[in-house]
Amino acid sequence: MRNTLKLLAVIATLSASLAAQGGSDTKGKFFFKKTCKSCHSAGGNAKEITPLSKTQAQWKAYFAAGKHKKGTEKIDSVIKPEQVKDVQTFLVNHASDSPQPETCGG
Amino acid sequence: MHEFNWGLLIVVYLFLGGLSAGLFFAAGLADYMTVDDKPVYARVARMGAFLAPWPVAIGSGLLILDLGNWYRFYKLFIHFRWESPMSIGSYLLTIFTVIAFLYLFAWLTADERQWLFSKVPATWKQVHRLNVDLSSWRGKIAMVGFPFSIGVGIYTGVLLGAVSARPFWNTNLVAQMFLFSALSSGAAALMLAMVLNKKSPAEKHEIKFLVTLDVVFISLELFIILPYLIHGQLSSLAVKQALGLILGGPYTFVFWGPFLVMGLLVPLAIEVYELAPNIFKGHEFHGSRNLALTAAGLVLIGGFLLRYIFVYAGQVSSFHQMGMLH
Amino acid sequence: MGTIRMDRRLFLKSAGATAGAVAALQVGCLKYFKKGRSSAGDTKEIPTTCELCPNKCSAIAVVEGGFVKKLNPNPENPKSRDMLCARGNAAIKQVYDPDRLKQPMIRVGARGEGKWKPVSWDEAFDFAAKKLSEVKDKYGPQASLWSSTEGFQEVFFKNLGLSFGSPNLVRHPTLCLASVNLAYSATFGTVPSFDLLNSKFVIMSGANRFESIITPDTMDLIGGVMERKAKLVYLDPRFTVTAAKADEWYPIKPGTDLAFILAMIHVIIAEGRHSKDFVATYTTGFEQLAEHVKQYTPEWAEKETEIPAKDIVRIAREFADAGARALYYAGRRSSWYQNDFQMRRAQAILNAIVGNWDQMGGMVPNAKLPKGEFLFMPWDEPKAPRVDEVQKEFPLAAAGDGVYLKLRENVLSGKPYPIKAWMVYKQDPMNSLPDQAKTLKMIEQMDFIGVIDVQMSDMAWYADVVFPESAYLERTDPVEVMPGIWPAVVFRQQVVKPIHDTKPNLEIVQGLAKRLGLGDYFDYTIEQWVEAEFKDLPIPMASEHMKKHGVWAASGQPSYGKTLTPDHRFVTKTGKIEIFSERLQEAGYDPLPVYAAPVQPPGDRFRLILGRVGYFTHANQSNNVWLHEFMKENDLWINPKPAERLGIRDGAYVSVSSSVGSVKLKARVTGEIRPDCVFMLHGFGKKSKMQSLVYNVGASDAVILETAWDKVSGNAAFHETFVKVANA
Amino acid sequence: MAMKKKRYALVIDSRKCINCKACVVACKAENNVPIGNFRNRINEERKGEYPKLSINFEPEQCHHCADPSCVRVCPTGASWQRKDGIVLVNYDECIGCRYCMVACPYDARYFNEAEGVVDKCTLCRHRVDKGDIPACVETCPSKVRVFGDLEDTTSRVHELLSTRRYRVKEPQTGNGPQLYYLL
Repeated sequence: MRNTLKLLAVIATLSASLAAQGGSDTKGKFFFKKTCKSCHSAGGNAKEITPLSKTQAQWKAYFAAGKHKKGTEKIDSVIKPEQVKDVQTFLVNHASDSPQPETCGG
Repeated sequence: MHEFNWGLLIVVYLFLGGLSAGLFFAAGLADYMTVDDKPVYARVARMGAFLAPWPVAIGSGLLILDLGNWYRFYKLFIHFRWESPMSIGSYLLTIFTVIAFLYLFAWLTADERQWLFSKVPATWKQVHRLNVDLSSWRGKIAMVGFPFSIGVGIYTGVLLGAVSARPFWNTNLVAQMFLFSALSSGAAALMLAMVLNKKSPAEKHEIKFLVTLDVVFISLELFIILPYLIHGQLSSLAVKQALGLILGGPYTFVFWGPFLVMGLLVPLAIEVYELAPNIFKGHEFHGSRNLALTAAGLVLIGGFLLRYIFVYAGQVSSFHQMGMLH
Repeated sequence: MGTIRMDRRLFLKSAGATAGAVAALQVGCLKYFKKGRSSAGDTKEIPTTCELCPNKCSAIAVVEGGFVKKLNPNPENPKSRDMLCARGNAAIKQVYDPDRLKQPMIRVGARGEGKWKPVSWDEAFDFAAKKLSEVKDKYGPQASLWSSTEGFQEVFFKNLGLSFGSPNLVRHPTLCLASVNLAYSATFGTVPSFDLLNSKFVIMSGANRFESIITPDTMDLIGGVMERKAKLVYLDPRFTVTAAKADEWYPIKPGTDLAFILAMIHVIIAEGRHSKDFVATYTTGFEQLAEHVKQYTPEWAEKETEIPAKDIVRIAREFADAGARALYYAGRRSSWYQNDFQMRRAQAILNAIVGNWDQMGGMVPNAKLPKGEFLFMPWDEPKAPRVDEVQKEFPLAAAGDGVYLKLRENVLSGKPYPIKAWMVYKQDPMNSLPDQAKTLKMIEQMDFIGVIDVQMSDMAWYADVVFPESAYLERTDPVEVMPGIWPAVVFRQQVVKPIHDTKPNLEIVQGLAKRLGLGDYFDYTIEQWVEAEFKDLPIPMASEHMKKHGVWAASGQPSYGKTLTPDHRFVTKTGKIEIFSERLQEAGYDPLPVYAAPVQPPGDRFRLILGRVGYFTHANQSNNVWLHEFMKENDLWINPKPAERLGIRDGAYVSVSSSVGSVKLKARVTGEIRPDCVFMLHGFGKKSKMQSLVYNVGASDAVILETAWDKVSGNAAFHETFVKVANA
Repeated sequence: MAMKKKRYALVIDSRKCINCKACVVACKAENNVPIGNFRNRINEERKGEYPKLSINFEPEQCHHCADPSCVRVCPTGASWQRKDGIVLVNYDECIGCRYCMVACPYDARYFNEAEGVVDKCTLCRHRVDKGDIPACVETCPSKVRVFGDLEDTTSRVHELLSTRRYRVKEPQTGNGPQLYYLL
């Protein structure tokens, strides 16, 4: 709980400036896991989603449309508007056709 | 590189044990040799008796020091393991050493005994009771001691020869070789002592006796070494390969040069040269002191080298075909 | 330096010895000595995970009276095949090594002089934080370099670097297998496992799996080959243990493996032996390949490789006939030449066209297991571009790993910007990078160097402050999922309490973070981290299970062929297996492997080839007293022919020099190497006096290796150095 | 309770040995073997000339012979043999004469300098008596060694020796070695 509070404080001050620029992979991963995965995971309320679920182009198109739940609601009603860019960055970076060569460990 | 489990101390010990056996044997023999019922070699016997116990005593001390746990040597005497040459040898060696000291004691003059017991505190009454004249027992002690001296001489060879794991040792001839080498070393050491004794220089007939004895022992030793080599060549591959150690290996030089030529053939030649004119042509025995000293010294070195070669080469020899890398 | 020698034997003896007469003392010792052989009452068995190589075998530590007595293999982990290698067994000595780092130390003499002042952890943290902050204030956070090698706790170190604001994390892959990873990723979108347990025909080159490292691949293959279930063809300029056990060994001309592979592809396609259905369904670019390899005939390859054309043809046929159960083995640490990526690509393509993908006995994409994640507070992405310019110079490489040699060049030139602080975790750039003189220069220009390690590596020897890390047997680490044909989860838990004043890496990172104002990003304990990871594991009572067993493996037979559905999308640009790679073409590389003959050493020189032996493998283990017994110094293998020409005798010292350095070591004149190469083993000739067994003994290959790298992956090319050999 | 007779032995498939030394280090740890001494080893044989070459490896340790010469020559009975065939040293009785080392055809024994006694492979009797297998057998990556009871007709060693060809080393010494090398 303490963590989360601190976190929110820091995020609030930083996110505005970052969202304007490219978006943060690290933060995107955090928000994706925190927000999206709470439903979109195996055994969750919604279909499991990973970055590999779509290609880079598909993710870009998805975020351009900005719709969630088959278009019934806007994406920034689920993810905080200032976090959308980060999540998009993360998902695109790790999409099913992303040139992400495997590495060793870490 | 092969690790030597037994080193120089064992070589020295085997040599000294054999030396004592040889000294005792020669001394006893001299005691028995009489001309017209007169003990003509009594001085030789007395010298031998005086020398005989010491090498084996020192050798046994070295052996004990060489043990990993010297203070446990007593364990040798609370077990008897008839399959173990070392177990049998320990008893043999102990009995022999006691006999050798007893024999020495029997050769002491009354004055010498008095001097010896004067060193013992007067209060040690029990010890003073041992101050008895055993001179009449000399012959009997020698008789009892003969088999033990032979036993010790053979034992130093059996200790190695009984090891089936070492093809270099594992022939029946090693025991005899060591025995005759021991006897010849004893005779040579006695000769050395007699000749070097400035107070009462050795007489020619005494030197002749010892030279004769030595010629016999060296010849016997040679007649064992020859079949050892031939036998080895005709034996199984492992024995043949083991003999390679002295026939084209690390011990070849020391075997053929210092040991066989210098330690056996040269002293034999000297001794034959001294003896032959006397025996075959009836000339007076030369009795050259210098030649006797040279021959005796060389025989002793040869005796030592034989044990050195056998202890070291034997440990290198193995049935193993593959390298010994860890 | 006042250090207590905590040798295990010594401790046991002093514990067993009581005062008294000499004999009594000896008897007392002997009593203990005997007791040491039977189990004492307080024996505990704690499962853990080996750290001495990347394989991460499961072990059970036998702890007696607080001491690790023995490590036994844990049969529950299929990936460790119920074994521990020599190194795994010797890990005990890592803990009780008298040379170990036992407390934090700050350098007081000149760098490399070896004068140290033992300090408290607070002093060490304060010192390092001050220095790092100075660099940050003066040059910006990107002026710090964070280099590390894989390990369960590496994540904390990387996160410290990132949260500090530096993009300059540089990891080991470009000194290791980045070229393999990139080549297989470029072709299949992933790096598969090789099902050697079930393969029927294996070709191996650029790897020495029976000798250099002992992993499941080693065991699977030796079993298969020796029980005549598999055939092994092996290419190596040196007669290794693998060569000795192989069915066929070819002393290939170094650097020509690509010619051999291309000729094989030529034969297979020319004779129509490729798997036509598979190629049609799952791959793209086969036609271009067929056209491309027409030039690469076996007769041409014979001239390049010195392998007879008839053998190439026969091997190609046998390989294709084994089809799904044929494997061209990818290798492990495998970066040898400047064309390494393309050579590995050719292997991948060869594997693809015989249709061994996702087949029993073929290449199998790794099955994974879900694992929970501890969500820590994220930081801002570092703003500066990487100093090694990976995105520009190596657009396809794994940017997060960096390209080590290019990075060193840029650091030395100060472009595009200066690097002034260097933090190192679990890595020894002094020995793992070629051209040690350059690394030393790089060290010299640092304002600050901090090293976290278990022992005083050569890198630590040149540091300003060393942070002693607890050995793996003294730590609890993050949970690791080991993907593979038989995926497993492994857990490394503390077996004994640290015996010296050491800390696990997380606590070292936290100590630094706190003083750098980054404490909030590391506000958790290892227990919290681990419990979060246990959460999503597919194991009932995961936490309890992992603590009790140390490992969990998916049971049952592996399911092959999961990706063999026509709608399966490979993680590539086209979604297919890319024989012809548009992505490579776009990046300016050859889209299909093009052969270029390697430069040959001039008359009086030899190509220096390197290798490892399984009981060391990595340079950080040659100082282990139990392993050191097997090899006390390394030597230079040289063929009798050139040795005779040069008058070099077996066992005599020779000097070996390249354009960057010269070393002295013993010659080993042996027919077990080609006449145009010389060989030496990695891991000797240490500069650190706290590597006392190997300090200044033998030679370090790093001194004479020249800087060269693979063009695509940036992977260091370790066989591109020509040396002169002469009697020393 | 009458125990069934046991006869422990090792069957060794040398072809699978890659000289990785895991067995040597495992033994060192398990039995606290001093630095410089070894209870087991891997013999190495390299032959031929470039490029016709061969290397053979052969793990070796105490053969736990049927009629062990080390036991025979021991003057104090410190070297002894259990009924199940395991040859051992009674450290309290050993005087350190090293006769057994000289007498072992396999050089399987070493002298423990610190303790002044001879020591050797115990076939990990403390593990075996608990029903475990020796450390060298357990840790071996390529499973070169198979441990078992020859008297047990269901054991793997029995099966291997019934169905495969094998040899023992230096049988001519009369020791009756019980390390069986598969051919």
